[in-house]
Amino acid sequence: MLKRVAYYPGCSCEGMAIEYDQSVRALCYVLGIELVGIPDWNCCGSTPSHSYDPLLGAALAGRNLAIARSQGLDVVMTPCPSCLKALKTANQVFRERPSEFLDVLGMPFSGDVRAISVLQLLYEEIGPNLIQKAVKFPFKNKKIVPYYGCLLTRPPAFAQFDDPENPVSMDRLIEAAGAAVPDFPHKTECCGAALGITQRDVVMRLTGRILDMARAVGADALAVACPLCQQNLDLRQDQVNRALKENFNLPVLYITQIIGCALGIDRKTLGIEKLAVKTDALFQSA
Amino acid sequence: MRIGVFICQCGTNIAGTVDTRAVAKKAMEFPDVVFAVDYMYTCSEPGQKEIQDAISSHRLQGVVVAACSPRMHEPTFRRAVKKAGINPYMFEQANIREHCSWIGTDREANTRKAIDMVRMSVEKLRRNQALFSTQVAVNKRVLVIGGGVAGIQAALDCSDGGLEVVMVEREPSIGGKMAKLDKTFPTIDCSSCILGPKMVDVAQKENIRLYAYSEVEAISGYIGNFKVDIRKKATYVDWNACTGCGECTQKCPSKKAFDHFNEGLGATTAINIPFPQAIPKKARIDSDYCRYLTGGKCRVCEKICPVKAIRFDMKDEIVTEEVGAIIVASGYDLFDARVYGEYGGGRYPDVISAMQYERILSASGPYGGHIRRPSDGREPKEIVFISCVGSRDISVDRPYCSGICCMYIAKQAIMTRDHIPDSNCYVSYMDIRAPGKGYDEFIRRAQEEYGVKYIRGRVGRIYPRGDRLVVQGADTLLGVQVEIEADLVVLATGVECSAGARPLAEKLRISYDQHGFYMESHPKLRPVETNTAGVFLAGVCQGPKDIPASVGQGSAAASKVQALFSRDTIETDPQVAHVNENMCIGCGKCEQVCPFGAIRMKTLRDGSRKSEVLETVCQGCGLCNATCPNKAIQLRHSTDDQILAEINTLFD
Amino acid sequence: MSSKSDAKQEREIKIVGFLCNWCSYGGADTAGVCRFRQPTDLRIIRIPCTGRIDPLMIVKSLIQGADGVLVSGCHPNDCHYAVGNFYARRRMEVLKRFLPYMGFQSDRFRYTWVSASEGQIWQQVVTDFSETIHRLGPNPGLHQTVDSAPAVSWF
Amino acid sequence: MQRPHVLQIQKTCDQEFIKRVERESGQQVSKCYQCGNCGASCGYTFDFDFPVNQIMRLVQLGQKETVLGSRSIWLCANCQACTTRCPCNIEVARVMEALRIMSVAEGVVSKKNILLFYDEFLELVRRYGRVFETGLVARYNIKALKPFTDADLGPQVLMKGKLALKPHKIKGLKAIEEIFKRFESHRGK
Ligand SMILES: Cc1cc2nc3c(=O)[nH]c(=O)nc-3n(C[C@H](O)[C@H](O)[C@H](O)COP(=O)(O)OP(=O)(O)OC[C@H]3O[C@@H](n4cnc5c(N)ncnc54)[C@H](O)[C@@H]3O)c2cc1C
Ligand SMILES: Cc1cc2nc3c(=O)[nH]c(=O)nc-3n(C[C@H](O)[C@H](O)[C@H](O)COP(=O)(O)OP(=O)(O)OC[C@H]3O[C@@H](n4cnc5c(N)ncnc54)[C@H](O)[C@@H]3O)c2cc1C
Ligand code: SF4
Ligand code: SF4
Ligand code: SF4
Ligand code: SF4
Ligand code: SF4
Ligand code: SF4
Ligand code: SF4
Ligand code: SF4
Repeated sequence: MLKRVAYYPGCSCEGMAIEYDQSVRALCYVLGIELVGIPDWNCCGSTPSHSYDPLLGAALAGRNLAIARSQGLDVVMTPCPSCLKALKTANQVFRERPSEFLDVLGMPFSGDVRAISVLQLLYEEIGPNLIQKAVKFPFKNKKIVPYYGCLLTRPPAFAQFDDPENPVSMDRLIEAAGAAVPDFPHKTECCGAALGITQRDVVMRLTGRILDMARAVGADALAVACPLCQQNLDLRQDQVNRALKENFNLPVLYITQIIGCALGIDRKTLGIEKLAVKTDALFQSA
Repeated sequence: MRIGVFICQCGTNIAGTVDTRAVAKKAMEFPDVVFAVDYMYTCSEPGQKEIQDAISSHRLQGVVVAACSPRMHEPTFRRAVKKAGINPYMFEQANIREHCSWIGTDREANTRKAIDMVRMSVEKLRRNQALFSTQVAVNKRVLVIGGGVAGIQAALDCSDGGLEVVMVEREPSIGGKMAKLDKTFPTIDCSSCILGPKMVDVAQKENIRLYAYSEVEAISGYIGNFKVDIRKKATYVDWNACTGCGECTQKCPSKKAFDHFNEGLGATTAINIPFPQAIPKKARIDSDYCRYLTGGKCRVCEKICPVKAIRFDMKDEIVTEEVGAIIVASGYDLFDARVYGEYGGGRYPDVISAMQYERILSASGPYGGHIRRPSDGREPKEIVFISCVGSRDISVDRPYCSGICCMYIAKQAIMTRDHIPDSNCYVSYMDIRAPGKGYDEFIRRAQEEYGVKYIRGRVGRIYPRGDRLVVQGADTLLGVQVEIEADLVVLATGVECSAGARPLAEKLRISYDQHGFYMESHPKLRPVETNTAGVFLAGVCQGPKDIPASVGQGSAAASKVQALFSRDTIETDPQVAHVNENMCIGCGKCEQVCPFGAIRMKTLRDGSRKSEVLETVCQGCGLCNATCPNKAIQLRHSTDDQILAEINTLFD
Repeated sequence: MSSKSDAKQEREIKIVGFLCNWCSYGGADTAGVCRFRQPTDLRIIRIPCTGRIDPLMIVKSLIQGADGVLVSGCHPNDCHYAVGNFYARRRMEVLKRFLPYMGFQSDRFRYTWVSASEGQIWQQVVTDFSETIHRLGPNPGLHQTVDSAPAVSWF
Repeated sequence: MQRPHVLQIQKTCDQEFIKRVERESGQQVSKCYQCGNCGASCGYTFDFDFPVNQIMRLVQLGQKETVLGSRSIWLCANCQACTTRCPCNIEVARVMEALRIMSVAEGVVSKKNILLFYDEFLELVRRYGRVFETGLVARYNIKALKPFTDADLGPQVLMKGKLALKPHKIKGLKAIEEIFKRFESHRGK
């Protein structure tokens, strides 16, 4: 089991997803995993840098990996799937076009720092069994559906994690936290991702579909593992309601918040109150 | 030796990129060559005549033809020179087409290469010896492996021709896939009505010996004289006694056994007869489910059976049969759609395979021929068929077309509309492949007469909404996404090689392609032969095909066997190993390596040990030749001398 | 590759191929029938089985001046003679280790398995091997004479 | 994009374009047999002017202008559904990405606002080393002349302390600037 990893929060964890960052840190602390900050980390470039040659994004992300390496760490954990993709792409571009990559990066790079998501850390390194044993306040009689989003498991050859069509890692973790997990067909349907600002109508439609299905399968809440998904489903839920003339009222929590609550971590520490849709009903025992 | 060289132009196939005239001219300079010429189509009748005329006018003692692959026409030319009075093994063929003219367009380089190849053949020919075949008796019995429709047809044709047939079927009953089908395209014949009588014939013909629930364990020997070990798997019922009355199956308390015949829809009893028309109609105990065999308690069937046929202590048994030819008709399996996670990966009960649907349609099936969905027994109104599932899909390593599913989907859609007139049937397809007689008309009927809606585009995914399934696909003709809410989704799962096809091939020493389908000797001209003499192919084990083609191949294989057996003896291939006793030091290494046991060590009167080749057993692999430390054992027609001469001449 | 200018400048490259009749010879036929372009340096000798090959034939080819030797047979377990290619593999593995000792670059010798249906793979094998040999250039001949090489038992 | 009434293939098929797409995406577009699965799986098909399978088709036919000028390539969210399900193992999303890059290079971007958003994003990265959402949204809104996009969200996120009003400047800004510079000079080559 991993005890010590480099931690790359990513830009959104400093802003919109600050509660994700809080809950990741709190959870890892309780689970005994040391998160080593990457000193002076920079933005990984995310999707926008890929409107140009992927080299730019790869080099931006690569700098963080190189710093982690210089700290003597060989695993970087990040909560954000977009960042994860960027970090992995850096390694990939390094393998495919080493000289160009090193040219642009301009610092030593070994390509042997593995990037994993926080979900991967929880599922593969700690495991649902251990978590279940540690649970103090299970979500009894609650239905929580896992929403993975598009990037965590796709494309399978790149992601190397879980199943691309029917992932189960979050399902198992939610079950460990004591909640019921209904079969949720839209686990990996895209929510609109970064198009939220530029193409809001598209996001309304896609997010609406996901919320609609969650309601149909009787969800009390959704679990997510991505700041963008969270933003689209939670923060924009009101916009969706207005755009689609709906009245969704589904709390959307980070998986780290859900497990954190079940383990008895203080809700404030986990940043629960920062969520847009009220979560009170979820915490009332039925 | 007086050698004649014939360079084939093969129309422009060779002459297009090789200067055949120049090759012929150059050939005249090679040692012993007294005549050389190029010719338009050497294998044609006038071409062969040209060779024969040259043999007599130039008193040739050996012939080289530079043309296509010897795998194509060596037998043709050997026959031709034989007719003109030359020993057929005084012939060599240089492959200047497949290995030369067809692989590059550089005329000069090709011509140089062709000259080299002719030179090599001439040098080899100069060291050839006349070889003579011997005759061996043929055992006129034939083994048929697999009792699907292809194997049944082959067995009946052989039996009609008066041959003794041994049939080995892995399952408890013959019939294969066709026995499970409801109706068959391109007419809508009832499958069991046309197959049933043939199955009964197999059981009743006196010259067919059926080993059901048996498998081939080992095969040795060679064309005309194979020896086959057959494993009769334990059924726990004495089939000589069992009358198939079925009493035991009524009373057996273990009622959750997997129902193979119904593709897992519904269950059967631990002791069961697979289906009413089974041949042989005998009971078998499924040891995985029998309470006595797994838990030590029950023995109800033993008490019930009126003829006391139950034998709990039965063990597998090996029997040996001797045959002169083998027909392999081991059929196919169906792709396991669970790898398609986007179609539910086996998690949705109302997403079923076409073979399961075939059972649902069948009157002898799990629902008595009423169309119902497995989840809740409701009659489906909206049915979607998805084609090419596990076919034409590189991502699941099945790049080939299964050839039958377009047709059976149309059949099943027609049957559905027939059973439930107010239903809607949709077919998601990429292309429709219906090249047989009456086939395209059949597809048209599905669309025009039965109103089946064909949608051009692959389905992206299936997910449940309420008690229905949402099929999310594309209509690429319109360029839009489509969604259909379905009650039942039928996946046309593709054809793949039968489980166990590869090990069986290895026992038979025949080859298979990368997907496990058996290789025919020539894709056009020898479609039922294999490269192992005396072993023939029929049905889907050779590649996807439908019933008419399987039956056609079954008959073709049978007629090949009849032709083989029309003679009492067959000629052996004289290209076998031969020992020079003066050089043999009796080390026995050749005996150790020979894979066929064709070498025996003998002791001469002076007490020295020598090796001896059993010429009828030797297959001509040359392992012994390569092994012998003294080069005392030589493979005829491929001696060390000959191979070295081919090498040497390249670098003179 | 074997363009005219090439051929004029240096002596033509020649590669000797030993192909078993059942699989690789058929594979080469398939490649031809499908018109898969290949370099022309290869001269194929048809043998019944790779097990027929005495490693000394390969050495002999190299001594005589072959620039490369390619052996190809049926895939393991797919041998028409059941086990011939297993013997061949063992022998050729040993040979590969001894070639440098005899003064030959071991890259000049390669063995592969290609079945009769694998025309495309045959094309790749031939192209790749020919390229390797062209890179190595013409066989400079023996550095040491074979007499100084030890007697080798091939088992 | 307007659909051509008659596609004069010889006149409009740009072979060089096909080769470039293949080189830059690392995918062989002739492998696509137009099954439609990518279009069926893509969540954005309804908003595309050409479903992604038609984009593949247009590339196969070398229809450079139509493809590079399409909305589809910019509305693609890089969600990888197409790549995951393509039966021909084509990484379709990489083709889309290559097309986006080419459309920027050729200056024919159809959805200028999306590129603008991306450019603003990168500008922030360059200036501060990290991105802060307030700045990003504000800059984008001003330049896109859509001053009120997501203004409704402002108060609640502000109240919850989710919005940094000031950017966080990293120390290694010089290193970042150099990466950008080296990248630009590399691209210039
Ligand atoms: C859903 C569906 C519907 C179809 N509908 C039609 C139709 O309407 N019309 C039509 O023409 N075709 C149809 N087909 C195709 C048809 O099933 C095949 O063409 C036909 O069954 C092939 O017969 P076969 O004898 O070659 O193989 P099989 O039927 O597979 O028979 C092979 C037999 O060999 C046995 N066997 C396998 N391995 C061994 C072994 N090692 N030792 C001993 N025995 C062995 C098997 O148990 C089996 O009994 C359909 C196929 C499917 C899947
Ligand atoms: C353009 C074209 C390309 C093709 N390419 C391929 C290919 O690449 N691969 C492939 O597998 N197939 C190919 N085919 C198909 C192939 O030609 C046929 O499958 C094959 O030739 C059929 O052979 P046959 O003996 O049945 O008929 P035919 O070749 O037609 O032979 C019938 C013979 O019977 C004679 N005959 C007719 N009536 C009488 C009579 N009353 N009395 C006496 N003799 C009679 C005819 O003169 C003729 O010689 C191609 C066909 C075409 C048209
Ligand atoms: S002998 Fe072979 S090469 Fe010559 S015409 Fe006949 S098929 Fe063609
Ligand atoms: S085993 Fe006995 S009871 Fe069962 S079918 Fe046979 S004869 Fe009848
Ligand atoms: S002994 Fe086994 S097969 Fe016989 S009745 Fe009992 S469970 Fe059935
Ligand atoms: S027969 Fe039709 S459904 Fe079957 S694999 Fe071929 S094209 Fe697909
Ligand atoms: S050639 Fe030699 S090893 Fe091969 S079968 Fe004949 S005797 Fe046996
Ligand atoms: S290997 Fe050669 S020498 Fe030894 S027994 Fe066989 S033939 Fe005689
Ligand atoms: S990657 Fe782009 S084109 Fe592909 S499915 Fe996702 S949004 Fe559609
Ligand atoms: S899924 Fe693949 S093969 Fe099918 S249309 Fe899209 S790119 Fe082409």
